[in-house]
Amino acid sequence: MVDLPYSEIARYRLMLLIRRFEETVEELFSRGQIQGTTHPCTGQEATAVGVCAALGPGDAVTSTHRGHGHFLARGGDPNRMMAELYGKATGYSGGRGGSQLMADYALGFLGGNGITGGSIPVATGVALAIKMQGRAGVAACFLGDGASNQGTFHESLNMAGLWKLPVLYVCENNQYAMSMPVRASVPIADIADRAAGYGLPGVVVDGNDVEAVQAAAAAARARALAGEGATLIECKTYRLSGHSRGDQRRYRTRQEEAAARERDPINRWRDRLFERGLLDEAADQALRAGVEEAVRDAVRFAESSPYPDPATLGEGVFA
Amino acid sequence: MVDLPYSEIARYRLMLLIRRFEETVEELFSRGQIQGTTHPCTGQEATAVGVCAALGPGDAVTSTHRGHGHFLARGGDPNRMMAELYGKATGYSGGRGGSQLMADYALGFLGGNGITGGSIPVATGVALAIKMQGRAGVAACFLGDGASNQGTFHESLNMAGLWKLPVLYVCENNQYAMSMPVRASVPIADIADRAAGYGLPGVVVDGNDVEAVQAAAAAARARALAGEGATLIECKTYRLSGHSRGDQRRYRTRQEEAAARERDPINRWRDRLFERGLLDEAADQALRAGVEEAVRDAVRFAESSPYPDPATLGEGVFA
Amino acid sequence: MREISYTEALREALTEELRRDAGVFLMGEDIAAYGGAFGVTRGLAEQFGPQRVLNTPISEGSFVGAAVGAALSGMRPVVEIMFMDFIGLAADQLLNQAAKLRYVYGPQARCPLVLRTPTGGGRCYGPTHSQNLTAWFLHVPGLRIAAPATPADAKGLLKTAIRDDNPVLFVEHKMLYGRRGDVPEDADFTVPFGRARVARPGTDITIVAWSWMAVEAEAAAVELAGQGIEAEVIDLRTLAPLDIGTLVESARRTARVLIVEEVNRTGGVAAEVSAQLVEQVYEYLEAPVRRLAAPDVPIPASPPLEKAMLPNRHTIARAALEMVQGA
Amino acid sequence: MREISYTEALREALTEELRRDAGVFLMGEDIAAYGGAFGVTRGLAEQFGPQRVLNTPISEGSFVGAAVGAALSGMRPVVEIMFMDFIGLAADQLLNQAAKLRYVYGPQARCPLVLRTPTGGGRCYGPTHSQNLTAWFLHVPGLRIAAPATPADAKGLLKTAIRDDNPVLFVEHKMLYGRRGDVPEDADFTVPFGRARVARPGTDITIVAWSWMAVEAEAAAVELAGQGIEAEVIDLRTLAPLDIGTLVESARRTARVLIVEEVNRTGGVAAEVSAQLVEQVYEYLEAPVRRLAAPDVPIPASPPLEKAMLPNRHTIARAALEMVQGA
Ligand SMILES: Cc1ncc(C[n+]2csc(CCOP(=O)(O)OP(=O)(O)O)c2C)c(N)n1
Ligand SMILES: Cc1ncc(C[n+]2csc(CCOP(=O)(O)OP(=O)(O)O)c2C)c(N)n1
Ligand SMILES: [Mg+2]
Ligand SMILES: [Mg+2]
Repeated sequence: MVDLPYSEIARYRLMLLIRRFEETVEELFSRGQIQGTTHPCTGQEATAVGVCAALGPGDAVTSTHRGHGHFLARGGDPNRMMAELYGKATGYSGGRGGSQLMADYALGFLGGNGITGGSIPVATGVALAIKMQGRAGVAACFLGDGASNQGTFHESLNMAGLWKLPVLYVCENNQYAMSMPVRASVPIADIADRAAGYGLPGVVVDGNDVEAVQAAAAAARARALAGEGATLIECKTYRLSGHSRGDQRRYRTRQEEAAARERDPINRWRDRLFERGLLDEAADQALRAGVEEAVRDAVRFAESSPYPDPATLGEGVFA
Repeated sequence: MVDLPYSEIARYRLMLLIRRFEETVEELFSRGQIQGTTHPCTGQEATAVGVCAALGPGDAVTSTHRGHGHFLARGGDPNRMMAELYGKATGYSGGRGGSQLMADYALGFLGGNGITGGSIPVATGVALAIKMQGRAGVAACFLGDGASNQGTFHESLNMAGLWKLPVLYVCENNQYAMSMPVRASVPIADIADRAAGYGLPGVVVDGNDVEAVQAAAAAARARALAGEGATLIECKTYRLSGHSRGDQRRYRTRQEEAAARERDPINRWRDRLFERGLLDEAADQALRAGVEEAVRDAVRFAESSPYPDPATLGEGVFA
Repeated sequence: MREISYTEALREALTEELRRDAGVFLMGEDIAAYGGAFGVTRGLAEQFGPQRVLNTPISEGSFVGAAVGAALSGMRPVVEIMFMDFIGLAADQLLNQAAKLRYVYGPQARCPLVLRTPTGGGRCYGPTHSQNLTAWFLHVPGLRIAAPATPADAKGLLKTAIRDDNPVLFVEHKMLYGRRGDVPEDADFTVPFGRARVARPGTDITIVAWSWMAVEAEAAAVELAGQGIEAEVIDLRTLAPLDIGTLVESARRTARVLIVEEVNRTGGVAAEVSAQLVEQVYEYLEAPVRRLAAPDVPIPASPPLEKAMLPNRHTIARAALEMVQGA
Repeated sequence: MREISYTEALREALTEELRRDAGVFLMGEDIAAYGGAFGVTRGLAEQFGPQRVLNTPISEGSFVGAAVGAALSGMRPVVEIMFMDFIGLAADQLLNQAAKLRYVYGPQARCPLVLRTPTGGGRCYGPTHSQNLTAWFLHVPGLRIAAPATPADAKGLLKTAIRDDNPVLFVEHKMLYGRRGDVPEDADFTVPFGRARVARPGTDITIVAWSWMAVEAEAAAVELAGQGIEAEVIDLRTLAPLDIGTLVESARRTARVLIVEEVNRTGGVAAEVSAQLVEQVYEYLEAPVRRLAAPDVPIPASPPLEKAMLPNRHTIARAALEMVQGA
């Protein structure tokens, strides 16, 4: 799916795709087309795309409960993703996983996670394997500001620090963990500063600037490939949507949200592309139409796909 | 038991008592008088005594698997401690807990812990209660260098940082977690530096200097009582004994141990007391004899105590 | 009495106990402004302040441990774990601290801690947001376990749990939150631990269930009555202590027992109930004790798969019918 | 064949598999120079280097999680948790990661992870160093569980576990480490999962046991033989999969079943075995299936209390005798 090697326009298109995908999913949920729950990453497109743009095909990515953007940025097929949300047999997990649990190992995308902080040790172990196998590669581990308070964060970064593992810990600080503002859950200004406790470099980056994210990730990746170990990259961003569907957002003001919308990462990238002469209105419209069409296709694909046969329920628990 | 308010001589006597208690316990184990296992704190007497000397009667102490010194320093009765090691009905836990699980809530000593890092959140919750109840008090939480790698360390210090809880996290860095040298389990020079990740002050202190430990603990306590929150105090010390009985100490050299013995905290304190004219040979001998006698008494008490009646096995699971 | 929902009943219990005892406080993720993922604590932070309705960071292992420490220090924490699926993170603190302290340290150690947690499927939340791991804690001496199925029991058992001096695991269910029922208004209304609820009396078969499955079993009994079969439905209400006496008495009368639960079949609560019943009423039984439970697979998100996985009134009625007719 | 100890048998299995497959590596606390708390991995770091016998920090939750990540990436980690008492710290990673990945993600996800752990009482290690929590994991679909009782099974099952593409919980026992027995030298000797071991054939009663209790049950059978009772002793060997077929066949012949385990009675493995047996052989039984287990208390350190807590050959023989005579 991805127009490798993530040209400026490709990154723009991916960000649009993620945005449109998430908006559509929210609509479908509120129309009752999709069951369960979902965590939209609206507003955080630049972190997903910036990091994935810095990765190579042999790298691995672990994601979170808010993982659609990570997956799309890594090349996930919107059709199979949407089908998974619908609980259809054609979904990435045949409908078993839903929003939080889809993966494509061929793409090096090892899946989201229903457990906040649950993927941090897993990514660390992936990096351990990469190192043991002598492969050139890194593990990119997305995690939230809230997840940085889990014990697994500490334990994993410690192991990465000890063993100089090739990991990029990408903390998407979107200012909230569900309803908890980061200032109420992390008593320091920058989560990146926690890296020092593990002998790792910690970097703060504007998470709404796709180029800045990409540059930080590329530098961290180069460092990891050179055998110098892991980096913690804190991407300051904002979750424009609610935590999950049904969130009344009583814990923050609409003004705050409006101010955050001014810093929308997609608009910022668009403006820069315009400035650089890489994009004009017509091209922008065409890209948007294309993305719109891709997401519509995904919905059509999902809706026309069959549900899994209940008779298969018991299959595949064991290898 | 404690000759409050921990005069210089009282501290010296306590350190001697701890040393003699631990040596005796090791002997008793090797003679098969005691079953189970034990973790001697030989060489770490100054941290236990220094911290407890800085505490007040309304404070609470949580300990570790290596907790005899903490308990004695807090005023624990050697008789009931020894009886507990023997598994006798007169022991602090009626024989149920053994070496790692004895407590005296009246003394504010909430017990050791069989789970490395297990008491860190408990102490944090004690401090939360103290704060909620508006009491003047602190929780002193002993933990090892190895325990500083547990997730509970991170999670607990984070809560303490957020809520400005009155806790003294006392990390006894005795250079080893069982066989793991601290440099192989912590990738930074000073564990105290981890405090910064939680907005807490981190202090390094010579853990073999009872006055230095006491001063650091007193300062941290004053800070906590003033509502300014927790402190992480790293006491650099050395575990002179093996990790537990049966430890061959294959992971370190005898030279290293000999060098460490040069820095024995008891000798250092003794020399200082001599310098200050607070102690002379005769007084020292008398103190040693007294301690010797106290430990012999404890053994006699334990040996002459009855075992718990097996018929009581099922009692007291619930309040 | 008036009809309120299970959620309102829980909130009422919390409100009354917060009011009654200054030692009671709530802690958990997003329980203040957000009111918890299922709204149980909505409005309580406004009413009692952020100290007594304390939002925690995402640190299940340690905020449960902190609750232990607070409980030991004279407080009565009521902790929420947002989904029981996450309880593995706090399992050590429950197992090795909360549950053991009293036994080891004696009366000096009092650990009045309640851990409330939503459980169960039926909402297509998928493999890590639908589990009910209560069976693990049945195997931990020193913990009490309540799992109310009605609004009245939700209120009465939660109040008992908060007043109890032991650690209590309090198991809620997502499908129950919205259900309404009569609940006493009396602030001293409590429901004792260790007494099962006979949800419906009957003579032909005993159906034992707990949590949401008690509701489904009652509905199954209605279906069965249409076919002339009178099923006695017993809702366990508390699993520790387990009211084996009521089950034994019923089993002796009906001579047939079907145990229903929503969780994975192997190693579930039903296994224990089955084993105890066989030990005690073997000679009275006309058929082997049967278990109806979920198959041994993670619970899938897809609606038809989730539906196929979980027992419901129809599969319960069918299983009961087979047992009665098979005799 | 030659006699070696259970510990040596485990070490031999590890050595052979480390040699056979470059993907195999060991991780855990103090497994290198120290050789693990019970010496199982002694000498392996010297032989295979510190990369393949990897000492970890004290971080059970995350080194088990790291093993999951390594397993997904083509390695075959064999992780040691020093005492099973600590497994609560890693419970979430086993439950929500290791056990579920295959079911959710399909064949692309392979998680060949072995988690070895010493269990059990008998050494006066007290409440937090003597537990066996295997029953929890019986309730987790997607995990295999082995619990060998003999040196030969220790070797053969560990090799099978390492070669298996699923996460395997491998339950050892402190009282077994020093026991000696014949163990095949053949590097391709393995013992399959899902087949119970008939430790001693008999006709009057079936005694089902696992881990250390299988040894005690065998000794009980010798005692019983002295009194003219021929007990069949079945060692489960693997709990998941559980070889119910062998149990059913035996129960049909003997008509009496006693299940023995060392763990707390309520919610143990025996409850599940009892429930399954009742479901399958009810009509053949002449007495209710009985369980002999530890009472529901934390395991105390004091020698006489610990002794009173744990079943042993004499209490097993007595329970079996009662069942046979009570008929
Ligand atoms: C162990 C665990 N605890 C709690 C939750 C519920 N939960 C899901 S997402 C979330 C907030 C996570 O915050 P953060 O890490 O900042 O990620 P974000 O949602 O902002 O992307 C919470 C509390 C969970 N899924 N797992
Ligand atoms: C959760 C847990 N993991 C492992 C152990 C085994 N263990 C007991 S003490 C110890 C070393 C602890 O090291 P440290 O924290 O430095 O304390 P020290 O022994 O040096 O006093 C280990 C690994 C345990 N008791 N609990
Ligand atoms: Mg966030
Ligand atoms: Mg240490």
